[in-house]
Amino acid sequence: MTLPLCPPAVFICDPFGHARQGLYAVLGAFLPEPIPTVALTVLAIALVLTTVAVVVMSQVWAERRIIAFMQGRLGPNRVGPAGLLQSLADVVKLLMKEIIIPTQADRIPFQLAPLMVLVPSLLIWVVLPWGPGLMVTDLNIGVLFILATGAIPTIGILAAGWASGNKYSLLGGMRVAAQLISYEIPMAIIVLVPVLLAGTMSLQGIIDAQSDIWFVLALPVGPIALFLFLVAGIAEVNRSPFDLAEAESEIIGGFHTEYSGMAFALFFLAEYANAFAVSAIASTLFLGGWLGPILPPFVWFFLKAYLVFFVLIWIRGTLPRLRYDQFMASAWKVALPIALVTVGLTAVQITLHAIPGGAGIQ
Amino acid sequence: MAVPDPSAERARRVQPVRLVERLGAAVPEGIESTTAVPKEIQHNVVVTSFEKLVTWARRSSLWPVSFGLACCAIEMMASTTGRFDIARFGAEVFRPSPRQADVMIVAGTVTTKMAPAVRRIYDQMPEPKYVIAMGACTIAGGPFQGSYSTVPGIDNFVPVDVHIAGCPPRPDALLWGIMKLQEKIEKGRPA
Amino acid sequence: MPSELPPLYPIGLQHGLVLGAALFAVGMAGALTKRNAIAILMAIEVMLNGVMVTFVTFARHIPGIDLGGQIFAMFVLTVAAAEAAVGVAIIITVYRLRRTISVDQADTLRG
Amino acid sequence: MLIPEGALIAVTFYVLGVLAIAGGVGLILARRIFHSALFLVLTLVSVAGVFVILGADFLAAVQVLVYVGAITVLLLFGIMLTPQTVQLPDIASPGQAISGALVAAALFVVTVAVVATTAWPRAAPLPLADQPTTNTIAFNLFNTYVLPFEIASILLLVAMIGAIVIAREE
Repeated sequence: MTLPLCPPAVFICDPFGHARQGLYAVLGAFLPEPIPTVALTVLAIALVLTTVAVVVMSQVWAERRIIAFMQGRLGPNRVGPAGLLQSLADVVKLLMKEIIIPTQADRIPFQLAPLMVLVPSLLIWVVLPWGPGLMVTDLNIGVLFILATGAIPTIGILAAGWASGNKYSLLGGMRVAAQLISYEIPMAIIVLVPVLLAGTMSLQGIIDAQSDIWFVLALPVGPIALFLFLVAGIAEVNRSPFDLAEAESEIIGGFHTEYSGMAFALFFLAEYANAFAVSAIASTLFLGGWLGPILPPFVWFFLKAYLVFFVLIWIRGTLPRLRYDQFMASAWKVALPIALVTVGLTAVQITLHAIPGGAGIQ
Repeated sequence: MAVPDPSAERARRVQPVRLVERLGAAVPEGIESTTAVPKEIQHNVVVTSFEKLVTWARRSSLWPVSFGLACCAIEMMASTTGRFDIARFGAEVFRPSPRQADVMIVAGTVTTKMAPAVRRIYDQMPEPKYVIAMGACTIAGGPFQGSYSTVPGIDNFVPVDVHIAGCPPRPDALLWGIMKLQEKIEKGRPA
Repeated sequence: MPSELPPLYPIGLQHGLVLGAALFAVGMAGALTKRNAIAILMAIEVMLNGVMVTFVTFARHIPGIDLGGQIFAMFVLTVAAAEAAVGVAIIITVYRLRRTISVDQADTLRG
Repeated sequence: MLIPEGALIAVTFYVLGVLAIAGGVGLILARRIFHSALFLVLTLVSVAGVFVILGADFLAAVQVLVYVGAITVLLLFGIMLTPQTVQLPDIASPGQAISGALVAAALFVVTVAVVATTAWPRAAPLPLADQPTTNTIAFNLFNTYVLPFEIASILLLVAMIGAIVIAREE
């Protein structure tokens, strides 16, 4: 990088950090110690939650507009300028709609399931680094934390499918569980590539290790790993072309068939929050995260994440849905062996010090 | 109606009577009803603006159920394509499950055999829900009126908000119907 | 007793061990009283969790250099995974043959 | 500090412990097998929280990943593939239930007695600061414990093949 980084001393380069310091100084002046820290943590959580809501609405809008563009249409453009308020209208409408609980439903799991899906997908946001030191918490097992929290929604989805008392929901729930388990394995293996290259599982550490070269350029494993991560990621978040769990023409929406109103909106929110999380994790693990010249780090973070999300939209607008057997076969017979070989190759390259930018093991 | 229509009689027999009674009361559902607000606070600004927000959201986000019965459905599908683009109104989200839909576009001839299914889909939708009757067959039986197997209009078993004439109506007519429905929601239903 | 505990770490060794024992006992009660074979498998998972809590407590309070307790907990996890896989396979086979997974009715070998 | 950190940690530990045991009890008492599975999830997640408090962060993440993400889902698949047309009361006959509960309670009492009476070595616990355990675990797993590790992998392989062979329909 020849261009200079955004100096953190300038306000616009690190507005959150400066705001945090300022608030801490103000609050710390007249309050005893634990209160300012707790208050600032609560504020950070509120900020992240608001960001999730805004990001999800922007994603839905962008997806509808971009898909429309790819299909030679206009997309939503009547509600607000260029249809920007369309997502807001959808959310408010869903909030005010009736929530139906079918008589066949198992009530408590039925009502618990949307939360079991949403909460882990919000938890992932805890470790996403927006900038240097700019995250709710920097876990030293960040990557593993993401994989672990990503495994919990499976239970929620199965609960939703089972508790609805509807055969399509049950089929959708089982499909999604099989799908998530199958693609979690190549995903868990392929994230080992950046972990091996950086020598740490902390997301911040992985970004620091990319200051010389982004891991996607660590030839030859980088591009393969990124591609495989995106494939597994799309499967993990149930997006086209791997949206068999919600295949509308086959099982009318799968596990959320019986959900209406806000309960459905929670699933919807979780799905898009997960899609953005996958984009952000891909950009963090392979595209240098918030690293970038001139612009402030958090701008780079969102820029890259939205860029990856654009690729997801692009794939959705291009590819047809896979058949179920093709889908499972590609997980076990293609993705898993490639992932294993890629990780092995990375390890060999690192021990031979033959990889550009690799940290290496002593 | 001077001449009793046998098919209408049959259609009435398929309807679940209890539910029709509930609808027959024609109570305005949900937030848009101002009658629920006590007189003293009817001019409360917050309530009014919230109500406006909800009304605006409802008219701006009409998700149809994806189901079609006959040839009108082809025109309904065409309304999602580039030339007409129902997505401009935010209504391209055809939900496969009636639980998540707002508006039922009944597109095509409703036979007596199909009528209970249509009614069932309507019952499965959560409030507030709207119905658009698309095409002559749906409105009044169309060319099949008086036939032994056709329902002479879906008003017999579901309350219709907007009728769209035509055989079949062009996709732009469906868009017109959606705009009419939006007007109706804005003015408050039942108008 | 509390005065002997280091100030940074309030939970004593015994607390963790009692929790482990309680989990093991609850799981054992479940395994002895349930009839559904899958419920019995679940109860056994609870027992294994009690064992894991015990191991991790030891790893915390009797620190060797190698965190052996945690590594043993990982082996317990491995065994649990293997046990669940084989157990569910057996249960599904039994169900296919006898249309029930109640352990009271799967008694062909009883004399 | 307004509230001492130690007290917070202790309270969290007790809450998580109670939740874990409550999940186990709920597993036994639930009428539907699916509810039992959800209670099992509660237990497993609470135990993961206990692991975090006991300084085993890596193990906690692995616990959630393997137990919640894989084993429970496997059990749920088992539940869904074996639909019970007749819903039996799931608890065994009263005699067996009472004697089972008594045996478990006796075991618990004996264990607690042993825990209380044993003179445990008083080694100073590690400081609470978050030391990454991952490196230590990885290093020892592939040095001291390499033989158990290999045996565990063979066990997994055998279990996998065995499960496929058993569950396969001819």
